[in-house]
Amino acid sequence: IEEALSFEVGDLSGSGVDLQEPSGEYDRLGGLKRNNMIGLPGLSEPEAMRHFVRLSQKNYAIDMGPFPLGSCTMKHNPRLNEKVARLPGFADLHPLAPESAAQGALELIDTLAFWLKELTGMPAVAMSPKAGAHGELCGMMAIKAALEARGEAGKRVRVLAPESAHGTNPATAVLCGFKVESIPGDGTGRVDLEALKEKLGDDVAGIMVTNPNTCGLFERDIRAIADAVHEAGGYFYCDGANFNAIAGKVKPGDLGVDAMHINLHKTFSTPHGGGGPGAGPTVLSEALAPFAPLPYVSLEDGKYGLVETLHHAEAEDSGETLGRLTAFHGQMGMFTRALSYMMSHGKDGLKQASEDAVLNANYVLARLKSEMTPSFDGPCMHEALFDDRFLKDTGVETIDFAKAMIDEGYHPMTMYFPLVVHGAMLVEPTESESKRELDLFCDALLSLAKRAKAGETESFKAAPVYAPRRRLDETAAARHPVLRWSPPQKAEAAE
Amino acid sequence: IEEALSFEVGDLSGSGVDLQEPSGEYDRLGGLKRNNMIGLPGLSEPEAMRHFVRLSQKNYAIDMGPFPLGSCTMKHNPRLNEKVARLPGFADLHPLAPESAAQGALELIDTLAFWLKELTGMPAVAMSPKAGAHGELCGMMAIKAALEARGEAGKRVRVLAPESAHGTNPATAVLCGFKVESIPGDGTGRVDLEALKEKLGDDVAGIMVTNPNTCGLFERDIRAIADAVHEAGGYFYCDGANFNAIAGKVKPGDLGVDAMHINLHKTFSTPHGGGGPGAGPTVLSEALAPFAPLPYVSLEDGKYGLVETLHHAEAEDSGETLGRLTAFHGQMGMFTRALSYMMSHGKDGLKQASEDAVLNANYVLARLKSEMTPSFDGPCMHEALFDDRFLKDTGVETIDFAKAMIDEGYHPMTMYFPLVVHGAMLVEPTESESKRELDLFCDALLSLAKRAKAGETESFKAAPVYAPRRRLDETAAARHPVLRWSPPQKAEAAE
Amino acid sequence: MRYLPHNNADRQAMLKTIGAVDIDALFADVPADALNADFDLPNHQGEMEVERALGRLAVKNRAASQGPFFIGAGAYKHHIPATVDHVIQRSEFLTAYTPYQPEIAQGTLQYLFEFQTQVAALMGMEVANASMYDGSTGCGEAALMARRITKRGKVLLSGGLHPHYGAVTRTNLELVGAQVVQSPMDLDASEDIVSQIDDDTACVIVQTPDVFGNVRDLTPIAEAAHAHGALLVAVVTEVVSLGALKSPGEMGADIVVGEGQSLGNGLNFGGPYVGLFATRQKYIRQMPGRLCGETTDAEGKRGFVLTLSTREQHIRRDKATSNICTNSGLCTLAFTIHMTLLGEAGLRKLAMLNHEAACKTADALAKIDGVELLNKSYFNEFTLRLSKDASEVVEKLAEDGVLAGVPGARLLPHRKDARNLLIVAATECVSDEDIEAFSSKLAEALS
Amino acid sequence: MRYLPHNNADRQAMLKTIGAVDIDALFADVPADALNADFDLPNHQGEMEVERALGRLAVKNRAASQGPFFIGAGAYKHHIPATVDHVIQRSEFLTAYTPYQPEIAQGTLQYLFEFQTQVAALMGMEVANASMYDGSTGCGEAALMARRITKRGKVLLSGGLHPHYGAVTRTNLELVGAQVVQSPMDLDASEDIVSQIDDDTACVIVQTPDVFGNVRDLTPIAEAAHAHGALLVAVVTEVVSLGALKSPGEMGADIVVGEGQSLGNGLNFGGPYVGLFATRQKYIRQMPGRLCGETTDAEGKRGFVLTLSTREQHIRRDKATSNICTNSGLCTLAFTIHMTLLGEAGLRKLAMLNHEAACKTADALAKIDGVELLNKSYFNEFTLRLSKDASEVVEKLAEDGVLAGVPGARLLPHRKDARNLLIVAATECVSDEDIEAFSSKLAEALS
Repeated sequence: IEEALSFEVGDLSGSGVDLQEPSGEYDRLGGLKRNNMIGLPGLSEPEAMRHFVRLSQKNYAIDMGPFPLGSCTMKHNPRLNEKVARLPGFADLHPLAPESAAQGALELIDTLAFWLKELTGMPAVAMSPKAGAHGELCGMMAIKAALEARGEAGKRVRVLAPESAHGTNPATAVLCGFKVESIPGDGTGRVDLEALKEKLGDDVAGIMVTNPNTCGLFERDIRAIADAVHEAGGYFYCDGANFNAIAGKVKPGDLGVDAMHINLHKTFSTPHGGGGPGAGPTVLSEALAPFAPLPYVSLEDGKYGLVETLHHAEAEDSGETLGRLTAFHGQMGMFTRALSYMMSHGKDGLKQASEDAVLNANYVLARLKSEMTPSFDGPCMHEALFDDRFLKDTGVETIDFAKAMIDEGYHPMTMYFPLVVHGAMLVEPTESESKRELDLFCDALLSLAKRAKAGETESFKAAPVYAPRRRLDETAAARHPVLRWSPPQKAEAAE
Repeated sequence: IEEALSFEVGDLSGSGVDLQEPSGEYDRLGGLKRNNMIGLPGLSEPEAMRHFVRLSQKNYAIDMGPFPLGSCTMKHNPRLNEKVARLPGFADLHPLAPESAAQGALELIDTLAFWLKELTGMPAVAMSPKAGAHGELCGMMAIKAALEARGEAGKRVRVLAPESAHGTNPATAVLCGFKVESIPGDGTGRVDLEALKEKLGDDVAGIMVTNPNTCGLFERDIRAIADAVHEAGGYFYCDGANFNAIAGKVKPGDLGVDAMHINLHKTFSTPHGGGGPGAGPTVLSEALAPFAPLPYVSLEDGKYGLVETLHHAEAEDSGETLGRLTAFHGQMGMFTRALSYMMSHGKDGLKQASEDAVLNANYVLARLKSEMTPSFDGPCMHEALFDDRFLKDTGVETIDFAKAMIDEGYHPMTMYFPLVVHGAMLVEPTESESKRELDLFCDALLSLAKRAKAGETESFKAAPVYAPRRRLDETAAARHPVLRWSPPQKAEAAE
Repeated sequence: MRYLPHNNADRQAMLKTIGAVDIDALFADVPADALNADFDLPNHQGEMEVERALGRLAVKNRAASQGPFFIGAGAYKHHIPATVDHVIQRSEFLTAYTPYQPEIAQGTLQYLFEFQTQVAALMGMEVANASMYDGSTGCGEAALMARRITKRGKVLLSGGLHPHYGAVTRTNLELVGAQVVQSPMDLDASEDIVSQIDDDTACVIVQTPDVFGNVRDLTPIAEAAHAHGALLVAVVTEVVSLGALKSPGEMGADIVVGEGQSLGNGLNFGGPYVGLFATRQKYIRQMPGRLCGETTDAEGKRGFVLTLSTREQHIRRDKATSNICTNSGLCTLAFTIHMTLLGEAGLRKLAMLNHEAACKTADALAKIDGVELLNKSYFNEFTLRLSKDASEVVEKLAEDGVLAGVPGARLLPHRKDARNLLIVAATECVSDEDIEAFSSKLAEALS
Repeated sequence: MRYLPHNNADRQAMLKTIGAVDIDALFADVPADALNADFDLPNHQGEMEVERALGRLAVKNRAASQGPFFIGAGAYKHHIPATVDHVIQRSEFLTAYTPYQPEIAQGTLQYLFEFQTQVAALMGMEVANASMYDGSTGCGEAALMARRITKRGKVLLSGGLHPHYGAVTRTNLELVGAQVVQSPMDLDASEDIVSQIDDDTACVIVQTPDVFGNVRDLTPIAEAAHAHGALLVAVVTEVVSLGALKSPGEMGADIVVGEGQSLGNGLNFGGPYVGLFATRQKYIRQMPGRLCGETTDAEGKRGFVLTLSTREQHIRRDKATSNICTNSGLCTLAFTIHMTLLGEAGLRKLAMLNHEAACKTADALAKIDGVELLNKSYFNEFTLRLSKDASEVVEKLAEDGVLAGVPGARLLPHRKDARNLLIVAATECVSDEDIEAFSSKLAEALS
């Protein structure tokens, strides 16, 4: 069943909200009262409810089945977290309420900060970044601020990042005014340490490395990498997108990291919600801690406070802050959920979760390797990387294989990333999948691989068939962008 | 995708709830500690969530589209009502909490009672009946108690009910020890007043009439009926299932009713929830009010109280009560929702809702009469009744026509009820449907009717095709009832 | 009005299609003087206004989670996983109707089938129905069913049966002229109900744990009943107890009714709850209420349908086994989800945590001067005899923020010897601090 | 642990399939001394325990709905229909990922398309993106975008711009060496920002209503900017104001950024919120953030996809228009539902109710000795000069249960002349009793 746009259903006089009639007595709007129509219809509540419920039914979601998106950590979202985040004391609290009226919120932020610092083995954390990429920005800004404090900001303009890096890494570095240079791989899916060393120099601000990396592997030489960079006077930014493989198991601080963002919406299960909101608190080493952004929580005589402005920070003797990243104090709604998740797991549960995540990925790797082609040897961390060699000469491409998974009832894995592998398929089951679900999933993929090899190319090209839509024309969408609904032309209206 | 039973997924050692370990120090269980297995597996939270979400996706519901079930009043369920019912002061309140700790709940019951009495024009209401049929029981019990008080219970053993009555009516009368006798119709879908009068006598306890009746018509002679019954010394029980046509528009008390249950889950929109819970408060006339069941709410010096026991009732000089219908005070959770619904509508909104409900049914009647066969002439109330004459000689039966609606994306209407019409189809759109939805619905039905007449019988017999299941074998289910899952036989387990 | 989709232009257009001059033309059959009545009621209000008004009422009540809480007697405060309430609010469950169209109601039907399986397993019975309104109405229906099966007139009620359950059952039975014999209040499960069973007895109704908290061995009662051709109806008002105790089925019960509120359902000031009803396979055609059964569809796939509806009022009318129609659909879902999450491993743990909490509470309270513990056995509830009127003590403690239990006089106002009784329940929600608060306030009140 | 489906037998079986001796064999690449680190953290806890612990923190805060409430300055307390929160909690929305697989994400994509349409219409612009983190980060991105379009270095910040927005923008711009000119605090919208625009100016950033509540006419600023080849970036922190006020697009803005929290989203102590970002069609390839576009599928049916991803980091990497990846998906849904329910008829009413509440509040407060209203125009927020230090007054009133507004020193601590300023907001949630309570407590505090 097709679902019309809300604009095609309602009319401009309708409304699904009952409000009292304004008296009409007041107009202190400075002569700027709106005198045109906005053009937005209102739907009655039953119409609106159906509209959005029907829309929802066109989505796939974790609660429906596996969502094996490598690098995205789509795990179970406990409803306890939703419940506590909606407690009026959190959900209905104004960011500029007096500190005396927000002691519980500040304590919560401080408690979550403690967990994050302890789990990463880092001495400081910036809580305000709004998402992973924002956390990267925070970390790289801190590096820039540290370089400025050393008087080297003008000189150290290069940032190194592996070929396999997330796109956000180079984009972030550029936003900070750095130039990005690629570090080649070593053929086993890891950074080539020697090649890295060659690129180091006194014009290098630092490196950005994901660990476990985007090939699903742990960087064996991580300490040597960190040491080399530090020796060259640079800083080590670690992309924390894959923290789910090691949380509760390994402290990144033990590996020489200077800054790392933490995707609360990945590792700590705050819901992705169709693309956000996320939250990207960023832990910082001793070297970078003084440059943490505003605001931050303070604790004095058992009372929590907020240091919100440079003026205030200077008064507190910490005036080196890189500044403000967002209007208020970060993604409080996500903090509540993440802390609820962490407390529920505890250190034993987080360790077990990381182990199960790695176990599940290796189980998928082991079960699929007979028909599909793993890109690298040996065990993986929490995601298993395959390339398209097993599809060679079948006419089926990675995208076709992925779309065929939809017809089997699954969300496709991450495709064509990382770029270092041809036709990459990155499978991250997470710890939320039971053995039974994994077996069904592997059976389905093995059967697809066999069908591809057996020459059923047509059906792959046609997939998906059992979805609300067949393949969509993305080229046309980009060529002639239609980014909003417009009322039908008068000609049509006059029909 | 098939969804296994939960028992086929989990294992007996699993659990999706983290509880502290019991110390094992205590056993004061009188030697009756359980020493066998129960046989119920536990699912982890992600497994359980998926199980139930996937199951839900096999259901049709109001939030997805029209649910035109005559006699069932499937209308929009506002989420405000769900929200207020979950306020801790209501949802987390014990029925035996001291009255001082439940003043708000008692006030709410009293307020809802006021609304119900005012809307029906009746002087009293029994709040504790748990559903419509329970409310009928309450009303008929009150009649029996009144007859007993008059010393006529042994004599007045007959209850009259129209042929078109809901099945609950005769079942209820029998539960009260009455004999049920049918009143014939007058050919226009209404009670035959003369035939009724003939059946009246001093052995008649009363009548049970639905008004608007199950043919979707208002009993024109309602006052004459009431007068005749009263004159004969009987009482008039009105089945309130169809109150949605007249709430806020007509007071049943003005028509001579002695007792009427009110389906809060129909007229006042508490959700049906797949078959309950309902709530069936029952309004009573002056004549029946003294016999109202326990408990009831009292108000003295601004403090609310509960009269819970006969002992207490006697002390309050109202010892004629028919007794207790349920352990506690009725469906409080439904009361909150219903009052929220009533306050949201107000008297103006309730009137408008009834008018829109009747308007919608008549619109459907008007639009469909070209292809389908209305059973009676003239306008209907809030539901439109068709019979299967338009399917004559097509080979398509009412059930086939209804199942074909599923493939069009609609829930079927009520079928084969009322029994007085051949192959009945009773369509109740309710006031929640917009003109746009009704037009789409009517278009679909007109097209189906045309297809049936065009001889596409096969496709009707095969319907539904676009549903989680094809037609199910109900005969086999009844012949060899399998009412629970059993573990696989050992033979299978040993495979 | 936000819930009504039409605007006036829609209404006019529709009236035109219908051919009616105005809306009241459609109400022509209503006596003119009764049409468009006046109502002493307010007009419509916005969501914010309604929410505020009802919120003001809500805060006049004391929620169980607001402080130390020890009330039970047929309704229990347990922790319900957040998943339960989330799932039951899904549109597809919340806004569905009774699954009369099984092809598009497999979600509801499958959970009903799972519910029936869970209830039967917990009760140690062969089959269970898809729920009753609550435990008390189930109890009444069980007595009627026993009469149908045995074709006998007399029903014995144990002195440990919840008085409200007894009252409901009496109300039901007296209507049809049955004889109800109520045993006197039985504080310590010492009644001799066995000797009252005779060849006119349709059934004997016994609760375990009983209303005073005593754990009852039903085996001898079942044997005696069966020896006389009577049935044993067992009543369980705290379903969590079944994680720790022998099931009624093991002890020979023929019909088991229970209150399922403890699993998945809130206290809700007494409703909606969920009545559990289980029996032997041989009695299924005499059972009241809906039943969900397994079958196959036209393609041979497993599916579920409502079945044996020939017992039900909408088919059988005046010959039906019961007049019940709507049951407790959504509450059964809540029960099923909670039970599915617990599993038997979780339920056993939960039951023992309840038992521990009760034992600790009893030990702490029994030390107080003026308190006597009457139970030899109990699960999560027990009865105290206080040195003062229990109703007054309860009121006093409520002022102090402790909801202390149910005073005997509330359930048994006609028994003077019940005035000093206090029925106390303790669940997994009770903390050591709660027990400490209760003890110290009770000691104060009694001193 | 309740979230982990495996039992130990599963784990052993899986390790066997993998061919690993134990789990740590899979972590062989981790330096041995870093593996299995110690953590000074507690073990796992049950749902009840976690809920209680966080509940104890929650009640240490004062919720906006607990009493008279007048705080604004970039985040506003509005009534949100219950439908909104219900729908956004549906599994299909809540637990979905970014809609990179459009065939099974049409639900998300269609509401993003509806969101973009709503935002563009409200702002009076041609196009909008699928959201930014919040208004302030959107403001920073707008400045960067203006630099890309004009290839100029200087950015002018109005003295009425929310100081936090200014700070965020400065942090962003200074990194890339841009010149930021901040106009001084402008209490009554009398600044002459027009004369500062020159041929080096990339853009001028002006907020309306500004942080002190003044309604600003952007037309002359837009004209001056355009005359110099610069862009006007308009900032709207209270989206409800657009129901009453001329849109920035009508007044000539080139980029409009806004905070969308007021529609559908709670206060949440500052996040998550939803950044609105709208511009002219001609600039779409310079826009940051996700965009959803209409297209057709292989069968010709209308469908929606994420589009123009060649601007984005995951395709364009170091040449991207922004590093943004995750945006505010679920918050945009909440916005879209609330806006869909309101419709423009509802939004206009809501806006005027806000304006009325503010006018009434201002009238009541302005009567008090020691209170001076500074605004000539305002929507639902205005600024007072008090006869005392506003921070102290706010603390005093908080003790009395009135959350009175934002003291000037909190936003502008370096300005001594801001110390007595109080920024007061009033929405539809403010009742006459709230105003009365505020007035009387304020009069008391100032006397």
